[in-house]
Order: sequence, then C-alpha cells, then structure tokens
Amino acid sequence: MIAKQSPLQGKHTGTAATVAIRELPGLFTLDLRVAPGSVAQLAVEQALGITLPAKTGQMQTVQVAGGSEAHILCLAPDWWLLVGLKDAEQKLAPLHNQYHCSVVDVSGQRTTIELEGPNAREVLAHLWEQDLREKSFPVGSVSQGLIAKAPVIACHMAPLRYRVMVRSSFAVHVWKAIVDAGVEWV
Amino acid sequence: MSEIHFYFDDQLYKGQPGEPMAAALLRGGLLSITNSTYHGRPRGVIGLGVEEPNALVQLVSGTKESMRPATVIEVAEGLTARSLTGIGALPEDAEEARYDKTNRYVDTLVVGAGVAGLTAAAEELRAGREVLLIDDQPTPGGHLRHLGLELPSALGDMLSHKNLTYISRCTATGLYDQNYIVAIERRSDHLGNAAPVNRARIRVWHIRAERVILASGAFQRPLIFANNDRPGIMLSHAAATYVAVHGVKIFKQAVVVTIDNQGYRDALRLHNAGVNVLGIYDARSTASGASVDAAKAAGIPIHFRATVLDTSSNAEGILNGVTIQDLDTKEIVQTATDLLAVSGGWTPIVDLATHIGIKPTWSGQHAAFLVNHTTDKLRTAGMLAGDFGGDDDPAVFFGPVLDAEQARTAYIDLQRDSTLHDLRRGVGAGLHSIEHIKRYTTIGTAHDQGKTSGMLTIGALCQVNNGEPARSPADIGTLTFRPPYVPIPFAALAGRERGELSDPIRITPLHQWHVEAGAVFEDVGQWKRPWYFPKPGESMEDAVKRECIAAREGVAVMDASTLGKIDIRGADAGVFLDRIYTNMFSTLPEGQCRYGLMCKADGIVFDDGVTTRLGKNHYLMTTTTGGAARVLAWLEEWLQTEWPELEVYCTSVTEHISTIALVGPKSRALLGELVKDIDLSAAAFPFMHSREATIDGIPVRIARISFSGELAFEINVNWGHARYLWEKLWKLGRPYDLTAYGTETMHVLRAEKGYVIIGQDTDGTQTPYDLNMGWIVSKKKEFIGKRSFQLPYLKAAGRQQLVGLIQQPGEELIPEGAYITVLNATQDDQGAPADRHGKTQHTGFVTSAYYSQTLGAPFALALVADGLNRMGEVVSIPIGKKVLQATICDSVFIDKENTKRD
Amino acid sequence: MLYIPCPHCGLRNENEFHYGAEAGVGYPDPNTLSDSEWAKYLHIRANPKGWLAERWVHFAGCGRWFNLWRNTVTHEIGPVYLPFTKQPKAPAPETHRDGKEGSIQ
Amino acid sequence: MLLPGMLSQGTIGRRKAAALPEQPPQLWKTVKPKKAYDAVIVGGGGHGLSTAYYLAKNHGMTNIAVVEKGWLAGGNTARNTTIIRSNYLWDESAGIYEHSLKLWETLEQDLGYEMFFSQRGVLTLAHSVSDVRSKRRNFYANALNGIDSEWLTPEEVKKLVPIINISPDVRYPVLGATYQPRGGIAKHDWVAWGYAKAASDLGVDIIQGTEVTGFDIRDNKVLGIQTTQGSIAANKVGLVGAGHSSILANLAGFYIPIQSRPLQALVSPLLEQVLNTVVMSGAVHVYVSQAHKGELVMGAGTDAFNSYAQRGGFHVIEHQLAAALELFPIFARAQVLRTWGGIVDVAPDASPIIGLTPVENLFINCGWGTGGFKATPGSGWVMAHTIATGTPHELNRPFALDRFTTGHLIDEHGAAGVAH
Ligand SMILES: Cc1cc2nc3c(=O)[nH]c(=O)nc-3n(C[C@H](O)[C@H](O)[C@H](O)COP(=O)(O)OP(=O)(O)OC[C@H]3O[C@@H](n4cnc5c(N)ncnc54)[C@H](O)[C@@H]3O)c2cc1C
Ligand SMILES: NC(=O)c1ccc[n+]([C@@H]2O[C@H](COP(=O)([O-])OP(=O)(O)OC[C@H]3O[C@@H](n4cnc5c(N)ncnc54)[C@H](O)[C@@H]3O)[C@@H](O)[C@H]2O)c1
Ligand SMILES: Cc1cc2nc3c(=O)[nH]c(=O)nc-3n(C[C@H](O)[C@H](O)[C@H](O)COP(=O)(O)O)c2cc1C
Ligand SMILES: [Zn+2]
Repeated sequence: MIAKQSPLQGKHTGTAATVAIRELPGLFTLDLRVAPGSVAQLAVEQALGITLPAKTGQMQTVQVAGGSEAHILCLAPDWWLLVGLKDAEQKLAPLHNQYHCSVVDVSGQRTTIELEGPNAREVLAHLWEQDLREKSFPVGSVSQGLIAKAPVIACHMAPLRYRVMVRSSFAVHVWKAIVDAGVEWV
Repeated sequence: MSEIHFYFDDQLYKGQPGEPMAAALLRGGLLSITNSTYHGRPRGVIGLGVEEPNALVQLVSGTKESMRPATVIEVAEGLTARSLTGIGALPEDAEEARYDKTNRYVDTLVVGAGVAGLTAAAEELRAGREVLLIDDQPTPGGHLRHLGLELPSALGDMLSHKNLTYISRCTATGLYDQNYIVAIERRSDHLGNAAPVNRARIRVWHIRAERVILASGAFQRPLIFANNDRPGIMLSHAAATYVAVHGVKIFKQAVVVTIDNQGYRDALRLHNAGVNVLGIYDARSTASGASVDAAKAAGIPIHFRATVLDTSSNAEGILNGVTIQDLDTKEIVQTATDLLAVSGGWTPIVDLATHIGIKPTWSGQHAAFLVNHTTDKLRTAGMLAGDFGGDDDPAVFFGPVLDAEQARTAYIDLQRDSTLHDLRRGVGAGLHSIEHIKRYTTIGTAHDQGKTSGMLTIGALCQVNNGEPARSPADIGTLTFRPPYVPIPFAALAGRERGELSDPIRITPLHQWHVEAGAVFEDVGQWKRPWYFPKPGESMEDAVKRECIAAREGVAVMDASTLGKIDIRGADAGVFLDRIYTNMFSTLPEGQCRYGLMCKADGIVFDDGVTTRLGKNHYLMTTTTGGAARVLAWLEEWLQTEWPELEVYCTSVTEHISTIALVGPKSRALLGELVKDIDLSAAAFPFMHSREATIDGIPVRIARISFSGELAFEINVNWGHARYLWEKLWKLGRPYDLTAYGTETMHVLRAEKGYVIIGQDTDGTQTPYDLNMGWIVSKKKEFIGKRSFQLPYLKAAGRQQLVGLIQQPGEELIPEGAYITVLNATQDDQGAPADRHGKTQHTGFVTSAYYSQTLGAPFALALVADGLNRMGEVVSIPIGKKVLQATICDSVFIDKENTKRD
Repeated sequence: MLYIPCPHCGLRNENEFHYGAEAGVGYPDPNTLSDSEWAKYLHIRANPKGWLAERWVHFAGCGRWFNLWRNTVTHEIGPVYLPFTKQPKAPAPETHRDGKEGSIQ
Repeated sequence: MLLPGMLSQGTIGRRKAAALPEQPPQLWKTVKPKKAYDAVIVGGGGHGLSTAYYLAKNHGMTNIAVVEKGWLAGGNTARNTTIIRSNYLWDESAGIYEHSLKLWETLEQDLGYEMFFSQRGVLTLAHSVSDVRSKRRNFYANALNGIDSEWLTPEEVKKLVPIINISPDVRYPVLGATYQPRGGIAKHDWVAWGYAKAASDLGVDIIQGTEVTGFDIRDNKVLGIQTTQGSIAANKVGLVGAGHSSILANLAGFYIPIQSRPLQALVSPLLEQVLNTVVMSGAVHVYVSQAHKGELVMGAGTDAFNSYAQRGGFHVIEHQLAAALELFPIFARAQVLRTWGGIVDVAPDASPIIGLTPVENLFINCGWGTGGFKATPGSGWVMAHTIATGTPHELNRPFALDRFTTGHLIDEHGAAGVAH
C-alpha cells in the first residue's frame, strides 16, 4: 500500500526539558454517531467489545493487539471518535443496515500535534481558551475548541502531555501558532 | 544599588532601580515637564501613578509607545523619552517587540496588592482556594510602598504560598461579564537593554475567576482654585512620597491645603524630611486624630476654615506663592512657597466594578463614591469599599467659590485644559447632565480619563446650579467609566494575530505542488486556491486562455479539494435531503449523483452542489467552498431543533477527501491509464454516476460530474493520498499535455455553460426562478423556502432573471458588476446621462463576464429585469463616459444539447 | 466574552458558540399561514429588555443546540434547557446591578 | 546611550493643539411637558431631533415635543464613529442616503451651528477577488444614481492614505477600493445639539429624563403617550427610539423585525495627524478616521447576541485591532484609550424601517442599525413628511414595515455584517 502523506510531514521541535512539539501522523480515526442508550449503541459496544465513555469530554484508553493504545473520545452525547482502533471499521460496518448509527472513516480529516514537557500546559494556555486546570481538564479529558481561530480537539493524555487534533487544511496554521506560542520555551 | 542612566528631552538623568521616571526627574530638579495641550501652560508632575494628567512622555527608545505618564514608567538602562504636550506621535519604523496573550482560570482573582488585597488573598488561601493576585506596581504593598514601608511579615510570607500566583506590573484593564478580566502585564520595559528578545513585552491575560476581589485602592484628588495647575502644585501624598521616599530635595518650604487628615500625614512626612511646612490650611472647622495631634506636636501651624484661592508663579510659570482665603471672613493672605501640597480627599478606584454596570454609591462621610459590593462572585475591599483606615474624616469640599475671572484658570481637567469657566458656560447653555458637561468641556476624555478630574466635575456641578436647587454628588452621579482602565497599545491587543497568523490559512494537500508550479493564489474565505497557473512570461489572460483551451480540447486538471463534503447517513437521509433541497433526492438511484439547490426559509438561494447516493441510507453531499461550515450547521440546526425524529447523521469529511477534477475530451483516455479496475466507457459509466475503483491499490471514488460541460471525472481520494495521485496523473499526463487550471478558468468554463456560482451570480436576493432554474424546484414535495415563493414580491412579474449577454468579437469585455440599461438610455443628444430624478434607470447588472476562447467573443451572465422575455434585445452598459452594448441571450453559451460531456 | 454553560461540555467562552435568537419558535406548517403570519415566522423574534429565552449552538464544541435564559441588560445567565424539553420559568430580575443604560443624572 | 536620531525626536510632538471653537451660550431649554401636543417624538437622538426640527421648519408644526428617557442624544448618537457617506448599493438606499448627504452639505448654515462636518472622503477597501467584484458593482450602481464614487487601485489608495500597507504579502491584501470624496465625518454630539438648539428656537419642547412607558390607543388610533412624568396627549406620535424600538412597538401592540445588538467603538488618545480620510474595510472589520481633536476613532463589530447593556465583549475589540494593524502597521504604538458600546437596532435586511404602523397616527423610524448617523438629516426630513402628511415621502416608501410581508427586502448587508 502506498504510504499516506501527513499534513505536517512528521514535523517536530523543542525538547522534553521544556516542551517538545511533534506531529503524530496518520492516526486511524473513525467518527461514530449513535444515540446514547439506544439498542444501536448496545450493538456498537458489543461489536467492539468495549463500553463507550458516556460523558461528553471523557476519553477512554484501550489496549489493542500489538501493545499499542487506542482512544475513544466522547465529543457529544451521541458522538465519538475512535482513534487507533484499526479493526473497528470492519466490525461496525455491518451495523449500518440494521441500526441507526453512522460510522465514517475520517482518518484524513485531521492530524495530531502532541505537546509534551513541563511547559506544555503553559504553551497550550497561550492559545487554548478553555480551563486547563487539573480539576477541570484532568488526564483522560477531551474537548473541542479553537486554536488560533481553527477548530481543534484537545486531549489530555498524561500529566505533561497533550494532543491537539487539527483538521488537515488548518494543520500548518495551527502548527505555526503552537510553535510561536512556545517561543519563550522552545 | 547601582544607578540607572536615562535620557529625557535629551538630558541625562539618574534613577534607582524600580522607581518611576517622575521621581528621578523631580530629583533631578525638573519641575516643569511640559506645556499643556491647548493653553500652553507649563505643567509638572502632580500624581503618583496612572492618575497623572500632566507628565506625559513618549518612549523614544525601545518600543516608542506613543504616550505614557512619567509616573508609571520605571527607569531602566537605555531608556530615552521625550515630553509630550498631550498629543502623541506614531513613528513609522516597524514595531519589533513581541506581544502575546494567555488564558488563565483561577478560583479567586484579587486585583490590587495593597494591604486590602493581600489580606483578602490570605483569607482566600485559608479557605483552600487557589489565588491569582495582580498588581500594577513593580512590588506589592500598595500605599505602603509610597510610605517606604515593608510588608507586614505575615502578608509578605503569604506571597510564597503554593496556591498563590502573584503577578507584578500587571494591570487589570477591564472587568467583563461572568468574572472575565483582561489584564496587561508589562514584562520587559523595566529590564531596559537587558530584556531578552524572545520575551513578550506585554502579555495580555484573559482571566476567568470564580471569585473576583477588587482592592484597587484610591487616588487622591486635587481642589479647584485659580491657577491650580502650576508646577510646584502636587497631590500631597505624591509630594510627600517623592520627598520622603525618593529623596527629592528641591522643595524648601511647603504649604499644605487639605480637607481631610491625609493632608496632616503628608505634612508630617514633608516636615520629617526637612521641608519647612509653612502651614496646613484645612477647609474644615476642626480636625482630630493622631495625625492632627502629631502635626500640632511637630509645630506645624494649622489654620481651619481656610483654603487656597489662587497661586502665583515666577517668570517660568513655576509656583512661588499661594493666596489663602479664610472661608468665613473671605479675607485673603499671600504666602511665598515653592510647594503646594493638596489633599482634596480620596477617590476610590471604582472603574473596574462599574464596567459591568455596578453603580457606585455616594458616601458623604467619605466624601467619595464607593463600591461596597459583596456577592459570592464579586466583592470589593479596602479603600474602594470605604475602608479609608480610620481617622480621615474628609469634608465634602471641592474648592472655594471663584469669580468669573478666577474660574478661567481654575483647571478641572488639566490635560484637556478644561476649566471651571468652561463648565459654567455649559451649565449656562442649558446643560444639566454631567454627561453633557463632559461632552461640552471634554473633561475626562484625555489619556488619564478623568481619574482626578471626574470627581472635581461633580463637585463643581454641585456648586454651579444655574438657579436650580443645589444638587449633591448623589444627584449628579459619576461619569461613565469604560475599559480600559489604562490605555493599552494596539500592538498588545493584536498580540500574535499578525501577519500569517492573523487569520487561518487553509490549504489542500496539493498546495505545495501549486506553489512550486508558480500558481497565483486567490483567497476564497480562508482557503488559498490557485487562481491561474501562468507560465513564465504569461499574463493572466494568456494563462486562462491556455487553460481553457486545454480543458475544451485536451485534458486539464484542477484541485477541487476545498469543496465542502458531508457524509449523510440514516434511514431518513433521503427524506431529509428532500426537505433541504428544492429538488428530489429520495428517488436518486444508488451510485448516482444529482445537482441540488438549497434555499433559506425566505426562499432565497443559499448553496448548491452535487450529492451522490452511495447506498440505500447513505449520501455524500458536496457544498461550495465557502459554504461548507454554513451548510453543515444548517443541516444540524434542522435535525436537532425541528426534526429530531429523522434518523440522520451528518459528518464533515471535507478534509478526509481530496477531490481532483480531470476535465476535457481526453480525460477518459488519461484516466484509463490510471484506473484499470472499472470500465470508464460512457455506456458502462454514464454521466452523473459514481464508481469505486483503485489506483495503485489506493481506493478512490470517481464521479462523472462536469462543471465545464466537458467530459470530466472527479476523483475523490483520501487527503493523504492526494499528492501521490496528483503526481502520478502528471507523470501519465505528459503525453496528453495535461494542463493545470485554477479558479479563473473554472469560472470561464462554467459560465460558458451557464452554470451559476452562488455568491457571484446571486447577491442574496434570488430565488431559483430568478436563476432560470424553475426546473429544479419540485412541485411534488415540501421543502425549506417553498412557502416564500408565494410572497407577492417574490412571485411578481418583471423580477431580475439570469440571462446571458453576448458581445461581438473584438469588443471590450464588460466589467463584472456593471449595470445595464435599455439601449441608449444613458445618452441624449449631448451624450449626457438621461435624467430620471437625477438618476439613470437600470434594468439589471452583470454578475460574471469573461472572454470566451470558444466563442471568440466576450460574454457575460447578468441579472436582467424580465430578462427571460427579452431574448435578442440589445442593451447598453454605461461605463464611465463609455457605453458598451450587448445582446441578451440564453445563459447557456456552448453545447446546449449536452453532447460534449459524454 | 460571555461564559456559556453548554449542557454537554460545561462552561465555555462565547466565541465557541453561535447565537440563535429567541427560543421556542417552531417551524410552522407553511401552507396554512397567511403571508403576514409567514413573514412573522421569518423575521420577527422577541427582543425584550430583560430576560430572554434564546437559542445557542456550541458550534466549536459538541455542536449541539440548546436554550437558555439570559438577561439582556445584565447579561446574567439563567436556566439552561434542551430542545423539546419544558421551558423553565424566567428567573427573577437581578437586584444588585441595575445596569440601566443612559439614565438621566 | 543616546543615538543621534533620538536627539531630533526630542522636540517633535510639541505642536500646540487647536482648541475647539466655543459653544454658543444657549443650546436648548429644559422644559416640563405640557398636557398636549400636536405631535410627540419619542426618542431624543439625532433622528428624533431632526424629525422635530423638520416638522417645525418644513411643515410648520411647532406645538410638538421630543421626549427622551435619558440625557439628550445619549443613545447611539453619542457613541457612533460618525462616518457619513451615501454610496449604498440599492437605488432605494442611494435615494435616502444621498438626500441626507445633500442636506449635510448645507446643514451648518441651515442650523446656524458649527458641527465640524468634514468632507474628507470615505475609502472602502476590497481584499479579495470576490470583494473587488461586489465593490465594483457598488461603484457602478453609484454612478447611475448620480453619486460621486471612484474606483482606486492599490497604488491610488496608497497615494491617498500613505500609511496603508498595500503590500501583496499581507494576509488580506488591498486589491482596490471605492472612494466617495463627498463622504466624511461630523462631530456627533454637536449635530444633535445643533438640531436641538434649532428646534428649541422654533418652539419645540425638549423633554429629558422622561421615559415613555405606554400609549393611549383607542379604536386603533393613538391619542397620546404615558411617561414616567405622566400622560401626554398627542395627535400624532413618532417612534424614533433606535435600539429600544421593539420595546416601543410592543408597548403599542405590534411587532417589528428588529433585534438589538451591542456595537462597539473605541478611541485612541490624541495623536498627530496621520489619517485625513475615512477608511473602511468590511472584509477585515476596520472602520477608522482621525477626529478633529486628533483621536483615532474606530468602529468594531457587533456582538453576536441581543443586549441592552451598551457594552460589548472585549474579544470583539481585540480582533478589530489585529485587523487594523495588518492594514496600518503604524498604529502599533497607538493606544486604546476608551471602548464603549451602543445598542443598534438591526433589521433582517440591514435597512431602516420608516413609515406607518398598524396603529393610526403612530409612525415609526428605526432599523438604522450600525449606520444611521449619516442619515440623521435625511431620516428626519422624510419622517417629518410622513408624520405631517400621514403618508410616506417618496424616499421612504420602499422602507415601509410591510416589505417584510411582501418580501421586498432591501438587503444592504454587503460583504460584512457591519455597515457604518
Ligand atoms: C459604535 C457605533 C458606531 C456607529 N458608527 C456609525 C457610523 O460610523 N456612521 C453611521 O452613519 N452610523 C453609525 N452608527 C449608527 C448610528 O449611531 C445610529 O444609527 C444613529 O445614531 C441612530 O440615531 P437615533 O437618533 O435613531 O438613535 P439614538 O441616538 O439611539 O436615539 C434614540 C433615543 O431614543 C431614546 N428612547 C428609547 N426608548 C425611549 C422611551 N421609551 N422613552 C423615551 N426615550 C426613549 C433613547 O434614550 C435614545 O436617546 C454607529 C452606532 C454605534 C453604536
Ligand atoms: N496612610 C496613607 O497614606 C494611606 C493611603 C492609602 C491607603 N491607606 C490605607 O491602606 C489600606 C488599604 O488600602 P488598599 O489596599 O485599598 O489600597 P492600596 O492603594 O494600598 O492598594 C491598591 C493597589 O492596587 C493597585 N491597583 C489599582 N488598580 C489596579 C488595577 N486595575 N490593576 C492592578 N492593580 C491595581 C494599586 O497600584 C495599589 O498597588 C486602607 O484601608 C487605608 O487605611 C493609607
Ligand atoms: C467620535 C467620537 C470621538 C470620541 N473621542 C473621545 C475622546 O477623545 N476621549 C474619550 O475619552 N472619549 C471619546 N469618545 C467616547 C465618549 O467618551 C463616550 O465613551 C461615548 O460617547 C459613549 O458614552 P459612554 O461611554 O459614556 O457610555 C468619543 C466618542 C465618539 C463617538
Ligand atoms: Zn458543548
């Protein structure tokens, strides 16, 4: 299979001592829409063998074969992103005929920028208008919002690590904005 | 500590780290800093901080900010400044400093690190809250700093509490709804030459706090008397602080005029610092308290019921004497002095609280407007809330009664040179409201925003009543305080939203290829789209001609990735689309595509595009480039707020899918070299059909859609594979002379075929019928906008309708946007415009106009009144003095029979 | 910058939302209305001074529409409710800020 | 260290500013309301005052009053960026705005009052290919309507306003502009005061601090108003309440398609002259002029929601300044001195509503939204005609309330939401 090109072509800058900023290209992503509490949701969960996080803003980490991690992001009461669940598309595709749900491959829609290091939160706070305090946005949180006027999804992955999922057309713009915000540290 | 050298008006001065420039200038003997804006009178420092109306300077070194008072500029090595007469200048060289912004959420924000703010912060910490404490001074302590005192140790220790963040040099400039505070932190000016280049000079803080505590303290205010503006007249607290804390030694003797006990405290400080205090003149009839006793004990003469009426000056305009009036006998005495220290009472800094509509209340006891406000979200503390610290006991007194002549030099707003005389004229002219007085006199509108003059205006209005009953400050009320509390440089508020970061630039996966191919780009919303691809030496016209020929005669390719794409799924998807589009989609067979038009409820066309049915319950909608977000929002709004019963989900896949349009008679042949697993023949793959295929193992979806009238294929591929595919196409396309084209050629091609562009051939007033697209309006079903077609004006005869205009070969192209008149309407015998109420009646306008290589002539699309019934009519298009002509025709110029697209 | 309580995401800055004017204006049956009734549906929305039940959509967040009470003078935000749920009562007028603009002085 | 260049700068900026001319000794009389008037105008902004003036002057109606709830002209009249122009797109708009501009041109003489009407020209920039297309259409429309309008290339723009950055490398470069030389600015408060003085001199009662709280309507005919100072009988009533118009209409029992939105503006401290022309850019949201005293006056955008608070969100201002600096890099060192908001009355088509109401003898004039200062004279002129004769003037007939029922909207949104 011909390799895909990512919008940021694997760019990285900074250091772990302050903040490292890098692209995580090509995360396989499915957009899942299904009514909460419906039989369709049950069917989805059965097909996947997992329970979907129920609250908007929750991110659930699941281990997948091969030792890697996948993430299930609850973006709205009836809306999830399945990131890194490679076999989910196959498992869910048949449900379309039977249930009211929507599973769409959106891997090309976004790319991911990761910020890691003691100053990661501070750099992000320059651009991200939402509350990043531990009590409001603990590890395992996800939120949609704007960075430099571009729509993004932010995830708190680990104590000093955040991900910003940005739409491919905005990726270069958001990358530049994040690197610029880091100027005092990078 | 090491001395700092700086220049002011080309003179060298010496300062101490952390001290304001004003202190160093005074210590250096500079009393008259500038001349006033309108009256040209000499003026000196009167205040301690942001309330200063006189000592305005412009930074010449570093950033050259246009105007700041010398009382707030910290001296720093390399600092150079010049005086201003109240008018700033904007240097033309580029501003290099960095300005940034950040966001901060906190349990409690405390504004002001005086004793009140520090105490409040300590309470909040004890309650287990996280606290952000901001203060505009370089160090904490508020008025304690002016007294040269250290913080009490408990408060000092608190500053290192783990739950407290203290930011110095940080001014809260505005309080907004829901405890949103904007603050600006000045982070590098005080470092002078030593400031690191990557350090933001000013950081704008956007703070959201669960609780806000305002402890902003108070300004001392002056009094109104004749010639109250001379250098040598200062607020007493400022004078005492400059003398006692900053070592200013230029005053030998002083007169103190006061209405409260603060005057006594300051008199004592002057006295203790070695200034000969000639007397305290107190408008009150008696005074008591520790400071009064101490002043007496120090032997300072005290005169009650006396105040200053006028002053005198030397030849340079600098104070050399005061005239004191006995308020009861009206007797006057004159005293020579080189300092007049004025204590006119406190004016609590109510600004921030009032920004969100809280009204200050007048307290006669404090002789001040206070904000004493406590809710669990917002409270005030310290002087702002009326805690003046015990024994001040101020009189409600703003100055002696002045005659007309005295009033002419009795300044209320020093920076605007507005006097009591001006105020009286306003009242005399019939003005009653303080807001009118402000606008009549311009009081309170200068750089200091009336921080000292606002209260004087109120006081003066209490006296000047124009025959009506005297009013109290409570009747008059304050002027309106508005953000920002202190002026903020534009650059700081622009922050990093400069240059390429000023607005997102959206690009497709093929962008870099376009750049390398020399494309000229066009901004379409936030997208950068190739407009045309000039070869070396080619003009736009040449390039577009060449691109058009390639598309009509060979094969050409365009990046259409910017089109909005929405995946629509669910059992009711078809029904839903039927309601959204004017035409029917539930009947569209699977694997086929259909062009659709959508209207807003008012019947006006709003977007269009091709939607493909991918499966029984599955559609893929495309929207215009600019419409993508709008259309998705529109679909969601109806689904969520009107038709929740419909089983439909919409998902944006605009950037998941990249679209490449391959156009031209040779497109099938070229595509055939790429795609081997499906039959591309017209019979097997008809127009408006869609097929899955693979190219080098990459899955693609190919649709036979044509926006040019030519045989054309749209290849949809994952965004990440687009560049590979595009390159491959170019490799295989070389023998076909494959040509890249941009939006301009796309426009020419579509216009020749009569296809509209929503937003170009429409202006937000067209129904589908106006676009001659009645054929797309279903009679069989209900859809959004349909009802509006019945409104009288929308169904009226004679509406403007989309038609073509054809010109003769060689004629000048009609400019887009030009208006159309009936033939020769614009010309009478003299060639002057025909007049109908001074205007020329038009009959429509040109929406799109191009030169057509195919037609060999210029042509246009136009909206013409009753145009569809006027085929063949020759019309005029007046362009300045010139008049062009064209013939109304069908809007489809080429291949009316649709033979080419197969 | 209003701080708007999205029922799904929690408090978020106003610039993540789009405004949808008066809440509870349902789409009428277009064919039973006179021109002026239809015009009213198209163009007339409540515009009171004080409490207004209005619609917002969290476009940059969860993308959901919801309704809330907001005071158009003090900008205070009252109860939030989802589409197709019962409208809560308007809150009592706020007392500690009069927020009255342009009062004569 | 002192560099040579700095020495010379030590003395610039010492210009003595020209003081404003003195105001007349008498502006208007503050009066208590009479029991009855031939006509009452509700709303003492510029439009209400000009209506009263033209009622008295053109139609001889002097037993009339203007009733204002706050201080006179303290609404949008006190807080607008004072841009005056008439180069609107639609014929209907061109008609009324051009009539207004013609009145402006002789207004100071007519009222005998100085108001710093300054025809310094208004430049409207275009920043994209489609922006150019729509601005050029405007330019051609103006030509047919006899309105002075010019099309300028970026280089011509630069010549007119040397501080504009016309580099093609900025995010949204200047691709051209329309220019109306007869456009300009005037001193807003003085305009209102000039009308108030002239009306007061003709015998019109100017009543401040009196809020209209209801109407006396019988048999669908207005007989008077109720106010915080009691009832006042009136044969005819004109509603000219700008941002409060929907409240007034509701009090009179009918609805109007108006939403009240905060619109903000800001000023800088006084600066040496850098800008002699009014510059507008709808696409990037910049509206700027340099007023007579020397302050930069800039209009910002509307907030997204309805409000009666006369204040807006600060993010609107921040966004505005970022855009301004792209166009005018020289503004980097200027400062924001004061921001404020007004309550603008926005109609669905961004055009005014002037004419009859469902109630007999009750007339309305509103919907000027973000751009009615320039219309102050023209609006009062046609409103006075409408009230005096009971029928709309030819120029305001298209702006009747019933256009929302017929569908004949006059959409003046143009490229941007805010049209000053
Ligand atoms: C920030 C801003 C910038 C603007 N910039 C421009 C510009 O550059 N160019 C331009 O042409 N226009 C501009 N405008 C628009 C312009 O200001 C207005 O369209 C115009 O001033 C409206 O005048 P008016 O007399 O109708 O309204 P107002 O001056 O608002 O007068 C209406 C009056 O009615 C009174 N009132 C309301 N209800 C009652 C009641 N119940 N009883 C008694 N009195 C009542 C109000 O108190 C008010 O004084 C701007 C507006 C704003 C807010
Ligand atoms: N003896 C004296 O001369 C004297 C003078 C003033 C106050 N006091 C006493 O001090 C006590 C407490 O005073 P306080 O704390 O209310 O006032 P304060 O003046 O001591 O402190 C207020 C602090 O807030 C800062 N500030 C003001 N506005 C700000 C803003 N917008 N952003 C950031 N910082 C801002 C000021 O610069 C100052 O540092 C009073 O009760 C009074 O007894 C004594
Ligand atoms: C054209 C214009 C110029 C202005 N110039 C100044 C100015 O130089 N200084 C100032 O403080 N305010 C200035 N203002 C703003 C007013 O002070 C005031 O904010 C505005 O009239 C709104 O009133 P409010 O803030 O009291 O609500 C100006 C307003 C306008 C409309
Ligand atoms: Zn949400």
